[in-house]
Amino acid sequence: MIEFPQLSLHVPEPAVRPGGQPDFSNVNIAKAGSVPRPEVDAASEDIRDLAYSIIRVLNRDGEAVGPWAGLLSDEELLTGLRHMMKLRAFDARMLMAQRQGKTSFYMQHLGEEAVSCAFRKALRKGDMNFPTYRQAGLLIADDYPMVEMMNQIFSNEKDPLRGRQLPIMYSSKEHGFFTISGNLATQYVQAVGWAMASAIKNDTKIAAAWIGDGSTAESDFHSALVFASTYKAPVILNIVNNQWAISTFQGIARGGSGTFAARGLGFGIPALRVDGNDYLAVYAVSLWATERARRNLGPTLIEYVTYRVGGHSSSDDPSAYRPKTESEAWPLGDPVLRLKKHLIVRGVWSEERHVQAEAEILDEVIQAQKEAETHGTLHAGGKPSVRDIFEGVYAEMPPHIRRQRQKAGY
Amino acid sequence: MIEFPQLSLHVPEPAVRPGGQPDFSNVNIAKAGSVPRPEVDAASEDIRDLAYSIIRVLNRDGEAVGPWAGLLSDEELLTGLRHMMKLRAFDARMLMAQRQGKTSFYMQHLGEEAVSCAFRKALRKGDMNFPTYRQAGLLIADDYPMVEMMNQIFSNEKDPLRGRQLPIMYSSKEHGFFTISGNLATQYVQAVGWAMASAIKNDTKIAAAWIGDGSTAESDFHSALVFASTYKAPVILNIVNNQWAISTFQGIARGGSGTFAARGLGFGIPALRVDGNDYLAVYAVSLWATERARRNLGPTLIEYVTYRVGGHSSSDDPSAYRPKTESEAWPLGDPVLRLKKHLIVRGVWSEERHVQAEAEILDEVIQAQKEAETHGTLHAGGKPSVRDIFEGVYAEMPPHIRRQRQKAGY
Amino acid sequence: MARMTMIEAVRSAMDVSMERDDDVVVFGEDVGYFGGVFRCTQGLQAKYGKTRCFDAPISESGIVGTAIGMAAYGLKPCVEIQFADYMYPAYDQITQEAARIRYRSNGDFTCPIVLRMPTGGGIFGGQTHSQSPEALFTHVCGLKVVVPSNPYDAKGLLIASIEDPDPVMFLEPKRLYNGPFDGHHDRPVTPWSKHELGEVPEGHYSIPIGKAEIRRQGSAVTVIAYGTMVHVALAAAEEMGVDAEVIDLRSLLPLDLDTIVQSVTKTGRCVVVHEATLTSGYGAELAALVQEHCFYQLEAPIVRVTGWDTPYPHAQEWDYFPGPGRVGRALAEVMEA
Amino acid sequence: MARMTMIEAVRSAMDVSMERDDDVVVFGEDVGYFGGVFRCTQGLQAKYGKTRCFDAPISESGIVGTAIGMAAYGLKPCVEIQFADYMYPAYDQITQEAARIRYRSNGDFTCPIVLRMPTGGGIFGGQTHSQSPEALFTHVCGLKVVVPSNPYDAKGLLIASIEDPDPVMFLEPKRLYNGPFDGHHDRPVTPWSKHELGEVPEGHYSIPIGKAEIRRQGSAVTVIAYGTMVHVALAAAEEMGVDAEVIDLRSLLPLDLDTIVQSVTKTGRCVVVHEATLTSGYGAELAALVQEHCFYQLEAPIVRVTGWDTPYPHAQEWDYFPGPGRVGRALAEVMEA
Ligand SMILES: Cc1ncc(C[n+]2csc(CCOP(=O)(O)OP(=O)(O)O)c2C)c(N)n1
Ligand SMILES: Cc1ncc(C[n+]2csc(CCOP(=O)(O)OP(=O)(O)O)c2C)c(N)n1
Ligand SMILES: [Mg+2]
Ligand SMILES: [Mg+2]
Repeated sequence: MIEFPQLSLHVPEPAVRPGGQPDFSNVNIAKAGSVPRPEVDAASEDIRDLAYSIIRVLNRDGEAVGPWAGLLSDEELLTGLRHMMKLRAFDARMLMAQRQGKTSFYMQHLGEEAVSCAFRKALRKGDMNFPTYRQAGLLIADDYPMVEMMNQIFSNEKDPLRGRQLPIMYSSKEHGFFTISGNLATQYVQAVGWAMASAIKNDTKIAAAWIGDGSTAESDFHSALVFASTYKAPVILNIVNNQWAISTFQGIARGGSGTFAARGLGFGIPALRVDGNDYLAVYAVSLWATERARRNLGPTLIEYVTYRVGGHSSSDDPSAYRPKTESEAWPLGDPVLRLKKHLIVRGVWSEERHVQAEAEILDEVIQAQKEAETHGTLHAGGKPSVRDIFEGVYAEMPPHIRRQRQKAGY
Repeated sequence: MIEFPQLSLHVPEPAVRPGGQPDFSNVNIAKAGSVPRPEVDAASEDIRDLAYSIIRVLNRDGEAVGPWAGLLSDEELLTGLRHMMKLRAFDARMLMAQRQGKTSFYMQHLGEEAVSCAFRKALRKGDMNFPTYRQAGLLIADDYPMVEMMNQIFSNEKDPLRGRQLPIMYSSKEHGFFTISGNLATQYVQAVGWAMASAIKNDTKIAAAWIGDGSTAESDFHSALVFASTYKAPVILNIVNNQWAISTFQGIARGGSGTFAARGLGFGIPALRVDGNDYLAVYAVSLWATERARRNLGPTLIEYVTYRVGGHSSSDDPSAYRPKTESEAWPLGDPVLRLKKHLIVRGVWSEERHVQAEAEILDEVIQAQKEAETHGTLHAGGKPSVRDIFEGVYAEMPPHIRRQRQKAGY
Repeated sequence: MARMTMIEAVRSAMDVSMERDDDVVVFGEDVGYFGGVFRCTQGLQAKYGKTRCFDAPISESGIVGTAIGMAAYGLKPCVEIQFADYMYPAYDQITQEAARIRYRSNGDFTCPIVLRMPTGGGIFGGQTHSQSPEALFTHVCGLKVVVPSNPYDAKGLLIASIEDPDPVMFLEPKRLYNGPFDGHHDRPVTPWSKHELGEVPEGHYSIPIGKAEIRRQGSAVTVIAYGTMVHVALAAAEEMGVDAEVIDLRSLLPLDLDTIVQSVTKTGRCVVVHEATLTSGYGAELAALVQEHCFYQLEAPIVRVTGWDTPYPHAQEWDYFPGPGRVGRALAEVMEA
Repeated sequence: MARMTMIEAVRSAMDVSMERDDDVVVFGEDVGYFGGVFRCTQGLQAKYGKTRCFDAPISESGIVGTAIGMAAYGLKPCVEIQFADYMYPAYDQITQEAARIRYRSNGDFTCPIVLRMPTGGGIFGGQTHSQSPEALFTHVCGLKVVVPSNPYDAKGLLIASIEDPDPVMFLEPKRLYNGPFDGHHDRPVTPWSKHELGEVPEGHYSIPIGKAEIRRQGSAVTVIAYGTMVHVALAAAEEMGVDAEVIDLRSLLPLDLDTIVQSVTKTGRCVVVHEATLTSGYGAELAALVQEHCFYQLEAPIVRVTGWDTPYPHAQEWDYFPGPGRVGRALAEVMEA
């Protein structure tokens, strides 16, 4: 009988830790324009390669190239840039507000703005997102009022969620934005159910599920893929791979699979990887996937390759687990700067107009904040009522909760 | 804006229902001997095809052919045949005992005997299986005493599990057989943990996880693949695809993926499909996978393509949901008959010896049953004690359980 | 009026609901073509088509997760969990999602789903086909928890549950499916056709969630029970000749506290019965409430008769099951105290 | 003796255990290189290597499932669930597997695992960083449930839990990590270094699971509490000038019923305090037991002071949290009854 050597446990580790030189040389990046664009009714087994490549439109010179280019007008792109700038400005102000104690908690999108902003453009009124906490671009790009977002963040007297939810856990049915859960991944399979319902009712609306790279390890990710695959649900299964899950690098969740997109292949679900910092590429891929869904061809999985430049949340300091300069070394650049450059190359934008737009947007955000603050912030001014604790647990308040409300003096 | 048509829900259905003509023409079956045998250290991406084919050794004429053949001696094959025959005879008797009211419940292996019997041969002492209820061949082929199995099935005074567990939910650490759970799939990820522990301790033992086709939809299947992939655990991830999960055909769990083996590809886990009714093929593939694990090359996923000939359990009547004659049409034949034929072709077996062996085995099973019945059956004779209800909830009985035991009069 | 078993009553409730409301959909493991392992959904796929009644993959979290999504869309899913013992993979979706969607979105989204699940022992199902997990639901605000004890209630309560705007856990005591089992496992089972509560209207009716029913008037002691234990309690009272008032809760959350308090105020004594394990079972909540609200009327400690704090054993089923003998002894104990 | 925060005490318990026993392994989300979001495992990977302390994928069911497998092999995994609110995906593995492996295999396999999980509110964590799910564990036979209230106990109980042959749910009240929080959120926090129970031996010691501790002697009323509520109860007793006896349970399952019964027999009055929601909370079990065992000694109804039956709200945190005001009023109520 053959003698085998001792086993040992393999524990994946990031290439570099604090103190080391950032190194992304292992990230395999396809040239912009090089990945083909299949028909939307392509069979999943014929496009497996797309799960291992990266679809990109904007090249280093800021030009839009290849088969995925050419879908957006100047106007649309200018609006897209404005959305991303607005989200970034909003984030900066709210993070500051958190530092000032106006709210308890904040989560920003720095570096990932293109993903949710460009995706939103591919949706129609009535479609439904099941987002995580890092897709506020879906609201911004749908012109959901910033003041409402801030009211929620400040848990003030105008908070649409009446102080019940953690800051940034927005909800807006009207804007196709399902109530955010603090529990990871749960919403992924719910999106599939929503899409199944639309199909059951012979409706034309589609759903979009959202998840982070780290959270794909959760069980609900599997349930979602199983149900989406079996019932060919009209849903887009989005994975935002921003390289990190709090302190844990993506290798822990990804294991030996090469890419997160590859997860779809085991289910016969077409899976695409896209440069998540390329507004044009994100839009193009999103449109492809939504068209598939709308034509009843079933689900599509999209992995957005991006980078979380900021901390995980306002409670996190990434310098404890990754080099401080890692984000600068990130090879896919900054989504705002890249689109800005493209628009300049296109001849419809300039450094000056950009600076001016920045100022305008900042002003808009500040105005919104001023208004929101007149309704209170977490520890000052108008607040939701103690009554609000007891309401809405059920459609109708049952006797035991009424007794408790009375005991609380309300 | 393009107008899209109404959506509709896709609900997979089996090709035929009761009253229809069994039809397996959609089952794509590779010729015996046609699938290549890669080195055990092959990279998963280089052997993706194995997830879509079927490895087979025995051809129609009963010959062992191709690169996966030639691993077992006459002696070993004769023993293998005997194991399968024993399992089949055991099942038949116990099903009858259930009909006679000697136990409450039974689950048989009819048609699937090769899977667990041949796999066991690839394991070594100290390795651990995390089985489902349909791998009793692991015990039979390891010469676990049939009387013990029957004592458990009869919940009698010698029941090693003291009447606590449903019939057939065996446990034997000594025989590398983890305590069976009535909850599907839970054990799949535990097997990965066990394998990780072996690697952490620089041991040489490996683990085997077992699951049915239908149960791959459960979340724990995903957890298992995630952890196995990330930590390269020395574990074999077995999927027994017997075409049915109670009344639900495999298409419901499999969705659009083509095969269950394909699930492994999304994790970079080498995935092989094998003719589960071919003792030689099952053994060859199992050996390949165990060698990979022992050489610290990580997990392997194996899909055994087989057919559940009997009812799901003693509570089930399959004629309610599939044609009565479907099992006869199953293109991969019967594992016992196929190995028998091979041994006859090999010149080491004959019809007469087979008939004689059947009689011997039946006698052996009957003797065991007689002995077991002297210790009681579910409603007659010796029983476990009421005390046994209260013991073993914890290593040491806490006061509240002692009080309850006293209240019960024991 | 028709005679129905509890299975037929449950099926009829779904049938009536699907007929009246296109938004009602039914799915779960084996519920489509086959009609469910207990046959509760038999015929529904043939009648309403396979997009309104269909088989699901074996994934309880997926079943509940997709049901929540469907409910958010506007459907009213009524799903089957094959055994209550298998709801645990869905416990996260049930407690962290379904139960809180209305609250956390301030009513922007809601979750009108029903989870039907066969519950309780008495069928030699061992530790994984016998569980009574109701207390794991009653601790979770946002859920409703219903346990019928007969066909008439089962149908009326299930229709009410499907029409309810919030998530309802609908626990079906499987030992009652075919008859009013009173715990005398050695006697022949009376079928529902011989019981007045086996008379079930064929059409639509509903029973409000949150109202208990007194099954037996009495003045000496109050027995609080639900599901199978209602019949056990009735048998025990009869056999002991105790003038017990037997309350069938029907709904555990919300709870009909008024009916309980009225009864115990009258009787001064109380026995609580359930099949689930003792510690932190729903009986604890009932005992806590009764002592709180009837402290000055109580003449004896409240006694709980329940399953033991062990897994449900297979062979020793009848030593585990709180049958009429144990309930009878508890009645005697309380009366003597 | 060293002064430790509760974080340091917990870390020290793991350190001592890993040092003494090679079979102890620690893993969970962010616990490896980074040392955990509350820094409880900081330094352990550097000291014991990455195969004994490592990061896990975000899969609580996978974490617990693999831990069970490791325990079956012979290891003693002590894993971290990042927040108790996130244990639900693992609830199936915890309750249907870990809790029953010894029983169902008749001791052939066992499951010596510890699940550490930060619990409770008071940090503006909203409904998904504030939960107290202890009653969801106490209803499950086969589990042990421990809740320390100070660094000294945290270390001794965690060591005992790691050495225990059965699965232990170890709930760490996160609001106590840095000091003995008494519910006065508007006052500066006293650090543990100023508290005698912040004195923690550096080496090995253990505190038996199942023994309560009386934190304040008294004869007028018994307050039963655990975790953060111990400090709230002590403050309330002081502030109300009530001669309360405050019991710190430390272990909920098994429960030190003797200590409770002795105390209530003496005082004749009882208040139960916890942060979890009221209905079917662990307070229900405590009230049920106290009325059962001390019925004839009780002079007033047992009062429960708990979180409301609603999700834990974000902004109205201090109207939800059962602070010294509410506990004080309950003491007054019980004394007046
Ligand atoms: C069920 C559950 N487990 C753990 C957490 C704690 N947690 C919150 S965010 C996070 C990391 C998620 O990483 P990823 O999915 O990559 O998303 P990202 O934050 O990068 O967008 C963790 C572990 C949680 N919220 N829910
Ligand atoms: C968590 C859970 N859900 C549901 C069941 C009920 N159940 C028992 S076996 C079974 C079918 C399993 O089918 P498969 O995995 O294909 O295994 P097979 O019986 O064919 O070997 C079902 C649904 C269960 N035991 N556990
Ligand atoms: Mg991430
Ligand atoms: Mg099967």
